[in-house]
Amino acid sequence: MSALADAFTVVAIALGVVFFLAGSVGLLRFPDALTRLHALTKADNLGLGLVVLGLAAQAGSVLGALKLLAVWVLVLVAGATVARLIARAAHEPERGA
Amino acid sequence: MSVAAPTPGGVLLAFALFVPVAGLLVAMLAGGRRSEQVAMAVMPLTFAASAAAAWRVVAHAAPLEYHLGGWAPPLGIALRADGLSAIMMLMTAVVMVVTAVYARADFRTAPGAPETRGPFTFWLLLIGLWAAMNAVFLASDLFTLFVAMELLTFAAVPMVCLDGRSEQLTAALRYLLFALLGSVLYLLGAALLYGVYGTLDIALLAARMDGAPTALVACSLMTAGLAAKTALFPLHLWLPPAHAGAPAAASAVLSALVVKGSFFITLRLWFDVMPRDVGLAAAQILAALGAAAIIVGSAVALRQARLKMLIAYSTVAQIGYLFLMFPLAYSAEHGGLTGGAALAGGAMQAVSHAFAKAGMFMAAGLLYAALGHDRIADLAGAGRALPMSVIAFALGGISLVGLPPSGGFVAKWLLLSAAVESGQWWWALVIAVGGLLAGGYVFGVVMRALALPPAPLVLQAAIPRRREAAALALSLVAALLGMTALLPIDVVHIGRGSP
Amino acid sequence: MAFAFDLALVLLTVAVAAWTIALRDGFAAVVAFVVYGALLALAWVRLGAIDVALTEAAIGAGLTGALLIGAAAAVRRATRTALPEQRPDLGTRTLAAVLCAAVAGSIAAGVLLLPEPAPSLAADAARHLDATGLGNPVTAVLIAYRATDTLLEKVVLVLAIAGVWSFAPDGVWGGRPGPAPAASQPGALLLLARVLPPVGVVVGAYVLWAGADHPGGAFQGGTILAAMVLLVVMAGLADVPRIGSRALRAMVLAGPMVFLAVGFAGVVIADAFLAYPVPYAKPIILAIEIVLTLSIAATLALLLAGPPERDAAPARPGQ
Amino acid sequence: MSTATLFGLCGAVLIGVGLYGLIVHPQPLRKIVAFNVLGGGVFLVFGVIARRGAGAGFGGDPVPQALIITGLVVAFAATALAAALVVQLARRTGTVSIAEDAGARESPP
Repeated sequence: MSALADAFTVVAIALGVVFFLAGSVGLLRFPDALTRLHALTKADNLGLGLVVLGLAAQAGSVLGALKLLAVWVLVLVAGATVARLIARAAHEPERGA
Repeated sequence: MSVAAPTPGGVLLAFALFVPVAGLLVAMLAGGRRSEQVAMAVMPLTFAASAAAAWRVVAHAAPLEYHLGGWAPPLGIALRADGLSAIMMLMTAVVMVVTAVYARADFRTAPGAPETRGPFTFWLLLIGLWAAMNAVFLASDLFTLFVAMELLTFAAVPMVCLDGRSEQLTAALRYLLFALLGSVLYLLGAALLYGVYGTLDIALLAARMDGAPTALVACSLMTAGLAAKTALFPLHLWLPPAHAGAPAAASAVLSALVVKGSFFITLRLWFDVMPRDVGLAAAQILAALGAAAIIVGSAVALRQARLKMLIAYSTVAQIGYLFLMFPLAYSAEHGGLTGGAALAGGAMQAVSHAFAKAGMFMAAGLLYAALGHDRIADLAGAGRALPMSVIAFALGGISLVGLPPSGGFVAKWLLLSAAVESGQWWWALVIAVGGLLAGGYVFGVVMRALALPPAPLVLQAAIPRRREAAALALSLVAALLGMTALLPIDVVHIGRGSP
Repeated sequence: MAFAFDLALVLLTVAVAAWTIALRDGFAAVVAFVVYGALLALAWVRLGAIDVALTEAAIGAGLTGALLIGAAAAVRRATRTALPEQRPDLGTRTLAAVLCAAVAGSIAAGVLLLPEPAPSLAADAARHLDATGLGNPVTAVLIAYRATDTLLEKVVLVLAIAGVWSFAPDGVWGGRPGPAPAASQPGALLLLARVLPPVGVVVGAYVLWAGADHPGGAFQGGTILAAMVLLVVMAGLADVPRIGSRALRAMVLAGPMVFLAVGFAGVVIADAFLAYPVPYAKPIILAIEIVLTLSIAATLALLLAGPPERDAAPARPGQ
Repeated sequence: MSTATLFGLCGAVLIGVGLYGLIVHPQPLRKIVAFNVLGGGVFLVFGVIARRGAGAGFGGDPVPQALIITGLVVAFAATALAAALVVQLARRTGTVSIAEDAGARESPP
């Protein structure tokens, strides 16, 4: 059981890290703000989700796993909003603030 | 040495520190005219607490000790008042109260008038400054001293730009950056000392100090940080625009008191924390910087066209004297710094400069208000128009020059005799040259003010007699402070083990 | 393995710090600083100082970053002309670099020469924990053993607010900080500002409550609450109160006032200023912390909001 | 080398880097950022000292840890004060210089 959970954790986190890596490469290589956001949000949301999933298997309690899940949800909500704001700012560069 | 037990009457120290804190909070809540009223109510109380604590120290000839929260160091924090703290607390109390009397005309809120920026901020900061000064003089913990210095900085910096002009904002910003650099270096040193000795309490540190290399690094960092805050040459460039640009009442407390705060902590560090580990060479470096400050500050003061800038540069020079005491207090047989004439001279210099400089800045502010300018070249006739203010300036100047019976005279005489006794005659030379230069700039201004004006002076504003009296009172104290040398008690060395 | 991670973290932190200093663009430098703060928070976790890690993430990186980004944007808007960068010449820079290297070198030597075994007050702090009723020694230091520092630091915050306000131009005294809220905000922000605050308040309260026995406490909880306030203001759901408002001032001052009142009461009912009577220590400490948290939240939010800029009240102050 | 020592050396380097930025950057906002980098290094050194003092079942000496928390809050307040000054200065003068000649030559009452 624990060996299975460990294997699941390793696979999920490794996958998550791959997504983070791809997102970071996109951030560095894509030409403008909108495409960079595209790379970053997609990759990071999924990447963090996989990391959280992997860690949830190690949490040891349902409450612990739920806390991890809450972290992911909060990051998703905040990330989506921030991405929206950055996109808007990038779209109207002369608005000042 | 172990932790000293709390002494009876120690709670007075907590009152001296926290009564002004309470005043600050209530004044901010009250707002408007009531902020000023709260300040007026709290200042006599703080004066009483400070004076009572100082009296206890002097009368019993023993330090006061108080453990906050009942927790003894090293886990808890102690307040401690020795003779030096008592002197400094009294000095602050007197300057504060007189400043309040002087400042009421400038920062008055009429009954029923809405709250305005200047008065509200000024009274808040003034009480905050007092709390910070007392915290500096009483805290016996290096981190509490850090917080106290931050209090001091946060109260002092906005005072610089109370008038809200952009060049004042610039001066305030530069002051803030120097002060922050100073605090962070100080904090780093305190952290390293904790890492070596496991305590921040000054008495415990003194007992455990063994000259470990890390401790030496720590003390150097702290000294450098404190020097930046005290505006020791060559870190003095922030001071003249900040002190000269502030409103006169603010200039008075900034020049008289605030720089003494970080200097006092330097004294604590060198005389109390590391008394046996100071090399003479390190003390000589401090004195060399002090000497440079005296010469450069005085020379630049001589060339100033504006009265307030002249007074501010003279502060740079007078701070220099304070740092001369370190090598003069060195005793070879004791292998470190001891008290004696040098420490007494330094303390006298700090106190007499506080009174003299506050009086001079106040006088300069009144001259400015009456004449509409402070150009030294155009001061002719001021002696007739505002005799009390010009006398206040001159009496303060007498102390800066070091003529008897002023406090400055006794301070310089003690430092001179310590220099001669320890065979360090070159510092005596610096003291003498500094006195001559000070004479040059002080009497230059006084002569100018006493000259006959080319045309009759038209005053821009009437100056209330009470404000002139405030300036004169402080300068008079400075000019007569030397008489205290005749008193039979040696307050400076109360609470100090060795002579 | 763990050491390799630490080494990588250290190298990355140093690189980002150097980058923060080296960047030409001020705005980018601020962003780099936020990354630096986040890396430092990780370093605190590695050092086992979870309380500090929380504070660093919330205040060191989060609030300071937000503050600096806002300042950089405001400065960029306000400066009419791009100043010629008058960097000091090569000689000065070299001299500065040598000086800084010497300082860093002596500190490094100081760290390497720290005594073994290290002195510590951990045992002392543990021995007296019972008298405070707390389980988290860091909270015990902050609110009991060294409560004076914490009280004075609250006064520092109050003075900082007075100072920040005092930089305002004369005409707007008593008014509201920051620019007027924009008429329309994107829907996502509005949604977030409605959904997140209830969650944030719960988390903030939890962090405060947990602080008695576990990592957390008034600072960290207060910072979370401050962030929620700022989110609501950003979304335009509520405006910042006037600085002349007595309710606002009462909120800022309540924490330090209660703390100070307990301090004076200690002189009478316990045996010293800021001493707590032992049987009631924990309830008193919790009460102080709850009020402090609210005041810290208000204080931090106001420090971030800056001096008043608009809407000076014509009415009398303190209304 | 222990973890604590490694982070201690890191703190020393960060202090050097921050100090350099504080000295050479002409713009006040950059000086403020540099001050915060420097502060981060100082707190890290303090944190290493806390870590070395681990004992009595705690992962670190709680006294320095608490002092760091206080210090972080004070540093934030200082940054807020400095940033507000810079912004006001920029609004009133249109520049962000605190060079020597920009200092006050005038002497008000």
